[in-house]
Amino acid sequence: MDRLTEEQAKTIANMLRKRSLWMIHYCTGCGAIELPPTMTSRYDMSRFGLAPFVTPRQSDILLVTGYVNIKTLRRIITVYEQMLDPKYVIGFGSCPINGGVYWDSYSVIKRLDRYIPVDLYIAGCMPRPEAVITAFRTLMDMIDQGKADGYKRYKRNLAYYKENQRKVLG
Amino acid sequence: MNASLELLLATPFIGGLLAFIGGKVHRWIRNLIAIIFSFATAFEIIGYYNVTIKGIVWGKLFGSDLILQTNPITWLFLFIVTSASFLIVLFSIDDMRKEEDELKLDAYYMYLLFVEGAMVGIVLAGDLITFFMFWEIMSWTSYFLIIHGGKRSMAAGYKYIIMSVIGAYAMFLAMAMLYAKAHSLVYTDVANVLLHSSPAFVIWTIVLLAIGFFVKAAVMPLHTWLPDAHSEAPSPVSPLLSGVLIKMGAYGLFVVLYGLISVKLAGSLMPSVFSTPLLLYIIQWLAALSIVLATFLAIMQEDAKRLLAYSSISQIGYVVLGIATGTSLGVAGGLFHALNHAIFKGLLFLVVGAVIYRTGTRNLSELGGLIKKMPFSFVALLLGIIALAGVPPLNGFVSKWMIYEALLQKKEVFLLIMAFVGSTGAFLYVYRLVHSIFLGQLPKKYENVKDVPILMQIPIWVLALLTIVLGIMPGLAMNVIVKGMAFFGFKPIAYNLFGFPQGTAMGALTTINISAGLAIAFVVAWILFILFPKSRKVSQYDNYAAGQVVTEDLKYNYSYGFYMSFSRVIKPILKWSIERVYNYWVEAAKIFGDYYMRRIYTGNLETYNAYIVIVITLAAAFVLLGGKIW
Amino acid sequence: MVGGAHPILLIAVPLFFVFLIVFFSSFFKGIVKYLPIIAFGINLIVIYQLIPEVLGKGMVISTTAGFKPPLAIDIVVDRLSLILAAIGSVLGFLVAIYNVSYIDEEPQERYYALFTLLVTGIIWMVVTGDIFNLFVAFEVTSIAAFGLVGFHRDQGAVEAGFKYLVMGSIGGGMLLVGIIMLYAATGTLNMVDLAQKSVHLTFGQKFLAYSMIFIGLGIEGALFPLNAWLPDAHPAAPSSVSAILSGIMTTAAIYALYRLTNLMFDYKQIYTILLFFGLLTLIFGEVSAYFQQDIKRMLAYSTIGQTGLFFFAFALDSANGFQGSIMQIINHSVSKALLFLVTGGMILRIGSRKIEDFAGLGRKMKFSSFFLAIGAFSLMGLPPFFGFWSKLKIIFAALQNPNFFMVASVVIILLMSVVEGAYFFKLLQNMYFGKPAENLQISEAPAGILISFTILGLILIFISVYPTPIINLTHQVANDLMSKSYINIALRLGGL
Amino acid sequence: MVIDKIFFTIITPIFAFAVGLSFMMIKLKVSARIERRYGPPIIQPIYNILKLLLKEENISHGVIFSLGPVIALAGSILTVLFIPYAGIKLFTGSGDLIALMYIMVIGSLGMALGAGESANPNASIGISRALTLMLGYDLPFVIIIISVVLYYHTTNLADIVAAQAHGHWTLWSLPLSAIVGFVVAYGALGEHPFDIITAPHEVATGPMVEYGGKHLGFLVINHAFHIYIEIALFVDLFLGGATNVLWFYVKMFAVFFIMMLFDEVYPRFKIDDAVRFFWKWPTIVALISLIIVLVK
Repeated sequence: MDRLTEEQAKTIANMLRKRSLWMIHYCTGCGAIELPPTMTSRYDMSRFGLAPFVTPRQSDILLVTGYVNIKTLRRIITVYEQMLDPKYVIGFGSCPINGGVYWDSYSVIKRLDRYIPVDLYIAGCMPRPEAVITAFRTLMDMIDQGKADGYKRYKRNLAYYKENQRKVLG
Repeated sequence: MNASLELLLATPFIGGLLAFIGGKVHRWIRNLIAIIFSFATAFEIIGYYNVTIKGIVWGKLFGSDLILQTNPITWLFLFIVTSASFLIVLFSIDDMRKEEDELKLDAYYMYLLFVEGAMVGIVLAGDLITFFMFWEIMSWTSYFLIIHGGKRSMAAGYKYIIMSVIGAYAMFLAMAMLYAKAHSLVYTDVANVLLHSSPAFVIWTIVLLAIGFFVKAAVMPLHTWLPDAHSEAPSPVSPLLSGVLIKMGAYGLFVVLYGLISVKLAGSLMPSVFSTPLLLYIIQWLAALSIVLATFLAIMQEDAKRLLAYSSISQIGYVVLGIATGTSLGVAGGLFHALNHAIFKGLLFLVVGAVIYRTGTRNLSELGGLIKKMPFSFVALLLGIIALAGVPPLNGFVSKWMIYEALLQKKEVFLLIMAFVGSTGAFLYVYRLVHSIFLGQLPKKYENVKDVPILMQIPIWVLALLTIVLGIMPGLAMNVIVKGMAFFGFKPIAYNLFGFPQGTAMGALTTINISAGLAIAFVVAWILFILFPKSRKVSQYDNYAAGQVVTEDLKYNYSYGFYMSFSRVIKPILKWSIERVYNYWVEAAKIFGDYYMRRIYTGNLETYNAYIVIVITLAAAFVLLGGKIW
Repeated sequence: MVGGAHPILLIAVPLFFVFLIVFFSSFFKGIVKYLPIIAFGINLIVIYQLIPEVLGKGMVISTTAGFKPPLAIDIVVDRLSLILAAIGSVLGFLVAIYNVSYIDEEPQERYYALFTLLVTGIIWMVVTGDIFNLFVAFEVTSIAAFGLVGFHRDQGAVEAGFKYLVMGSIGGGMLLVGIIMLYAATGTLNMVDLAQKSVHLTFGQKFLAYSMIFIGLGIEGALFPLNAWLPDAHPAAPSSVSAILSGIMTTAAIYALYRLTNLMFDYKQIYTILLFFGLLTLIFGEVSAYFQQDIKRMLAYSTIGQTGLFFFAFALDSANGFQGSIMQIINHSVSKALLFLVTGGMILRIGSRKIEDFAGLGRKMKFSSFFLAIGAFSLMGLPPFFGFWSKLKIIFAALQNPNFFMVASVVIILLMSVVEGAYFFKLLQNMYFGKPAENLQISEAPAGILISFTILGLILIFISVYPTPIINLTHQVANDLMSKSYINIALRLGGL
Repeated sequence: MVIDKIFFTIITPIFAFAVGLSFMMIKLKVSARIERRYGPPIIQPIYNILKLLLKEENISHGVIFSLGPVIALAGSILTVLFIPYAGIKLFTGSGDLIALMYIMVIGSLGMALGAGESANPNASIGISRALTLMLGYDLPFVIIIISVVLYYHTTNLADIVAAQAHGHWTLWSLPLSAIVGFVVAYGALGEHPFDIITAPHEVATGPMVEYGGKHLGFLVINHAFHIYIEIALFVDLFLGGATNVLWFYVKMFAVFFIMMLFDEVYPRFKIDDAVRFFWKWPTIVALISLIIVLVK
C-alpha cells in the first residue's frame, strides 16, 4: 500500500468511482419521464454500474431533470450540500441550461450553474435515453481523467455561489 | 464479622428511626445516618455468605416460636435487598433534594429503611408468622413511599395497598388453616404437616399462598397495581419496588413450593402435565402469560417508567416461570434471573430517574437526543437494555438461557414459545426506551442539560458493572444459588465460572468465549473502520428531509406511537383489560353495598324499632320450635 | 376488703365526685372541670392496688351493707373485669383531661356530672356481681349517655339523643324483663348463685330470658340489627363522649353479655346464633363505614364492625376465641378512643366533620395526624401494631377446627378487613397527601387534648411493641372463662 | 490444535464474506436476466463497496452513529464463528443454538442504535418496522427451532448437523418445519415481499437513510454476512450441513437461488400485514410440525 503514490491511489479511486455511480434524480419537471426507459430493460443503465438511489447521502450524481424555480432551488442546494464528496451534478434537458420554454418566467432559474457547479449538461427537450447514457459515459470519462471536479469548484468559489443563491432566494 | 441475625434485622429499623430523629437536627445528619445504616446492613450480610443457620428463636407468640434462619438462598435475596437499598439511598440523596418539605424527606428515609428492614425480615423469617408480619409491614411502609410522588401517585398507592392487603389476607387465610393443623408455623413443622395432609388441603394452601405472592410479584391477572404504582412512585422508589420488592413474591413462592412442600409431594397429590404437577403447571402458564401480555403492553407505552413497569411484570414472569419448573436448572435460572432483574431493572429505573431529574419529564415523546448531554447515563442504559433483552454477553442472557434450557428439557414447548416471544418483544420496548430518550434529535429546551451528580452516578455504575461481571462470570452467582438449592433438596447442576459445560443442559454455554469473541470482532471491525477517511460531524438539523430544510422549530423526530403498526396487529388483545373487569366488579359491589346500607340504616326510628321487634319475634319463634331449627 | 384497696371504691369514689360536682357547681364553678380527673385518678390508684391481688388469686370480692351473698350486692373483680375496669378508668382519666380543653359549651357542670356518671356506670357494670345491680348500672350509664349525646342541643344531637333514648329504654326494659324472668325462675340475683341454680332450668326457660337480656344488652352493645342508634349518636355527641361510648361503653355491655352467656347460658346453639350476629354486625358495620363522608360517622360504623369482630370471636366458644376477643376488645377500646380523641381535636380546629376537609392536616397537626395513623393502623390490624396480634389470634381461633362455615367466616372477616383498610387508607391518604384548602391556618390541638391522646397513643405503641403481658393476661382470662373459674373462686372466696 | 483454531477463526469470516458477496453478485445478474436486462458487471458489488469506502468525505451524527455499523459488523462476524460449516465447528461448543439466536441480535442492535442516532424519522420508522417484523418472524422461527431441537434432543448445532449425516436431512424428516424455516430465513433477509424495512419509496431506505460513504460500505459488507448467516443456518438446520466447503456452497446456493426467484415476483407487504402473515400460516404449519415431533 505504501508504495502507491497519492496520484496512483487517486487514479485507482477514480477508476472505482466511475464504475459505481449512484444517482439521485431531482425530478422538477417533465424530464423524469425519460428516466424509466433508461433504467429498465431496453437501455438498462445498470450495465455501467449506474443505479438510482434515494437519499443524497448515498448518491454520487445529482440529476436535475427539468426546470428549476426559486422554490425548488433551495431544495436542490440542500440536497447538493448533503451529498458526500466526490459528487457530480448533471443538468438534464434545456431548462437547467437557459430556462428552456420558461425562459421568461418570473420564478424560473435560467442558469443552474450560477448556483451549483454543474459538471455536465444534457441538451435537448427532451434528451432521449441514448443521450442520457452518452452523458453518463462522458461523465465516467471525465471522472477517470479527473475533470469532473464540480465539487472542488463549489468549495473554491463558495462565496460566488452563495452570493448568487442569496440574490435569488433572499 | 458474625453479628446475630437479630442485629441484622434490627439495623435498618433502628436506622430508620434515627434518620427520622436526625432529620430534626439537620438534613445532612439524616442523610448520613441513612447511608451509614443501609451500608451497615449490606455489610453485615457478608458474614452470612454460604452460612446456614437453622433457626434462632427471637420471640414467642401464642405459644409458637418466632424464628429467624438463614441459608444461601436467603443470602442471595438478602444481597439483593440490602445492596439495592444501599444504592437507592445513595441515589436518593441528590434526587430527593428537590423536595422542599423536610418533614416529608425525614419520613421518606425512615420508610425507605423500614421497607428494607421489612424485606430483610421476610427473607430471614423461619416461620410463617414472622414472614407474614414483615410482609404486612413491607406493604404499608412501601405504600407510604409510593404516595410520595404527588396527586396521581395517591390513586396508584391506594390501588396498591388495597390489592396488597387482599393478597396478604389470602395468604393469611392459608396460614391460619395451617396453624389449625400444625399448631405451629415454623417452616419445618408446617412442611411435616403438609406431608400428611389431604391433597385438597395442600392445594388450597398453595393456591391461597400463591395469590398473596402473585399480587406482590404482579403475576397476571393480579398485576394491575404495578404499572400505576411503579410509574407514579418517586424515581428512587421505583427501582426498589421493581427491582427488589416484587422479588419477595418470587422468594415466597420459592419457599412455599420447595421449603414447605416438595415437587415430589406435589406430584403425588395431583396429575402431572409435562412431568410437572398440575398446580405448578398452571403457575407456569400464568407466568408465561404475564411474560407475553406484559411485553405487548410495554411495547405500547408512551411513558418511560410505565414501560419499565410493564417490563417488570414480564420479567418477573420469567422468574416465576423458572421457579415453577421444578427442575434444578429451571429453578436456578429463575433465582438467577431474580438477581439479574434486580440489577438491570434497578439500573434502568435509576437512569430514567436521572433523566427525569434533569429534564423533569418521563414522557418518551418529549425527550430525545440526550446522548450528547448525558453520555454516561446513555452507556449505563445501553448496558441495562442489552441485559434486559437477554442478549449476550450481559447477565440477563445467562439466566434466560437457563430457563429456556430447563423448559426444553421438560419439553414444555408452548411455555417456551411464549418465553422466547417475550424476549424478542423485550427487544422492541427497550429499543423504544433508548431511542426516544437518548437517540434522535435533541429538543432545544434540553440544551443545557448535563449528566447527573456523582452521587447519583455511583449506584448506576455499580449496577452497570454488575451486569457485565455477572454476564461474563455467571459462576459467581451460581455458587450461591447451587449451594442454596442443595439445602432445599435439589440435585446439583454442573457449572463453572464462565457458564455451563456440556451435559447440564441440552447444549453448552461458555460466556467468556462469547464476550471475548465479541470484543475481538469489535476491535477488528473498528480497526477496519478507522482505516478509512475520518468523518465530519454534522449538526442534527443537517438531515435528509427530501430536500426540505430542517429548522429548530420543527420537531423532526419520530417518537410518538413508535410501534403503531404493531398495535394494529394486536388490537384484539388490547381490547381486553383485566383492570376494567376488576373496576366493573368493584363498582358493582359499591353500588350494591351503598344501596343496602341505605335500606338498613334509614335514620328512621320506626325502622330501627322494627328490627328489635323482629329479633324478639325470631327469638320467640326459636323458643316455640323448641330450640331446634337446624 | 384486702390489701388496702377496696373494689367498692371504684364506684363509690366517682359517685361521690358526681355529688361534689353538683355541689360545687353552684358556687365554685372553676374547680368543676378538674374534679373528674381527680376521681378517675383515684380510681386508677385503686386499680393499681387491686392488680396483684386479682392476678394472684384470680378475683377480689367485696360485699356491701353487711349482708352475705347472695342477699348482699357484691362487687366482684376478676381478671376480665379488671381489664375492662382498667380500660374504663384510664379512658375516663384521659378523657377527663381532654375535657378541660375541649368542653367550652355551657352548662358545663351538667356535662361533667353526666360524664363522671357515665364512666362510673360503665365501671360499675363491669365489676358488679349481681344481676340486678348490673341493670342499675346499665340504666345509670344509659341515662348519662342519653344526656351527653344531646349535649350540643342542636337539631342533630337532639334527634340522635331521642333515638338513643327510645331504643335504650326499650333495651333497658328488655334487660329488666330478662332479669325478672331469671329471678322468677331461680329466686336469686347473685350471678354465682344464679349460675348454680339455673342449671336446673330447661333450655326453653333460659332461652327466653336470654333473648330478653340479649336484646337489652345488644342494643347497648351495638349488635346488628339492634345498633341503629349508634351511627347517629356517636357523631352527634361531643368527641370526648364518643370516645367513651365507642371505646368502652358498648364494650361494657358486651362484657355483661359475655359474662352472663358464659355463666348461665353456655349452650352450643346459643353460641351458634351469636356467631351469626357477630358476622352480620361485622359486615354491616364495615360496609356502611366505607360509604361515610363524615369522619365520626365513619368511626361509629367502624365501631359496629369491630364489635362484630370481637363478638364473633367470643361466639367461637373456645379458649383461643375468648382470648382473641378480649385482645380485640383491648385493641378496639384503646385505638378507637384514640381515634375519636384525635379527630375531636381536629374537628375543633377545622370546624368540619367531613373527611374531605381533613385534607392536608398531616402537615398542620403533625402529632394529631401521627396518632390518628397509629390508631387506624392498629384497628386495621397491620403489624407491628396490637391489632395485628389480636386479629391473628381471632383468625387462628376461628380456624381451630376448620370446616366450611368457619373458613367462609374467616374469608368474610378478611374481606371486611380489606374494606376497613380501604376506608382508613382513604382517610390517611387524604390527611397526609391531600391538597389543603386555601389559607388553611390552623395550629396543633390544645394542650389538654394533646396530652390525653398522646398518653393513649403511647399506651397503644407500648402494648404494640411489647404485647407479651397482655397476651399472657388474656390467655389466663380465656382459661378462666373456659373453666368457669368465676364460680369456683367466688365460692372459695365467699362471694356466695 | 490451537493454531488450527486461530487459523479458522480468521478464515471463517473471510469465507463468509466471500460467500455472501458472491451471492450478492449473482443476485444482481440473475435478477437482471429475469427482468430481461443485461445487468451490471458481475463484480459490481465490489466496485460499490470499494467506492463507498473510498469516499473522500464522510459525515457522522455522533459516536453511536459511527459505531452502529461497526457493532453490526462485529455482531455478524461473531455470529459467523458460531455457525458450523463444512465440518468446521469453531465456537459451536461455547454457545448453542439458543445462544446463537441471541448473538444474531447483537448485529441488529448495533444497526438500530446507529440508525436511531441519525435523528431521522425515516430511520426510526425503518427500525420500528424492522423490530416489528422481527417479532413477526420470531414466532414461527422459535417454533421450528424448538421442533428441530426436540427432534434431535440437543441444542448443539454441531450435533444437529452430525445427526443429519448420510442424507438424513431434517428436510426429509420434518418437511413442514423446513418449509417454515425457509419462509423465516427469507423474511429475515428482508427481500420482497418483506423489504418493508428499507422500502426506498416509503422511508428512503429506512435505517440507512443518513448513511453514506464508509458507513454505508460497512452496512453493505454486513449485508453480505447477513445473507451468509441466514442461509448457512438454514442449511445447517435442514439440509444437513456439509462435509466440505464446496458442497456447503452448493447447498447454500440452491437455497439462495430459490429465494431470488421469490424476490423477483412479489410486491411489498404492509408491515402489519407481514406480521399477521407470519403469525398465521407459518406459525400454524410450524405448530403442526412441532406437534408431530412431540407425538413422535
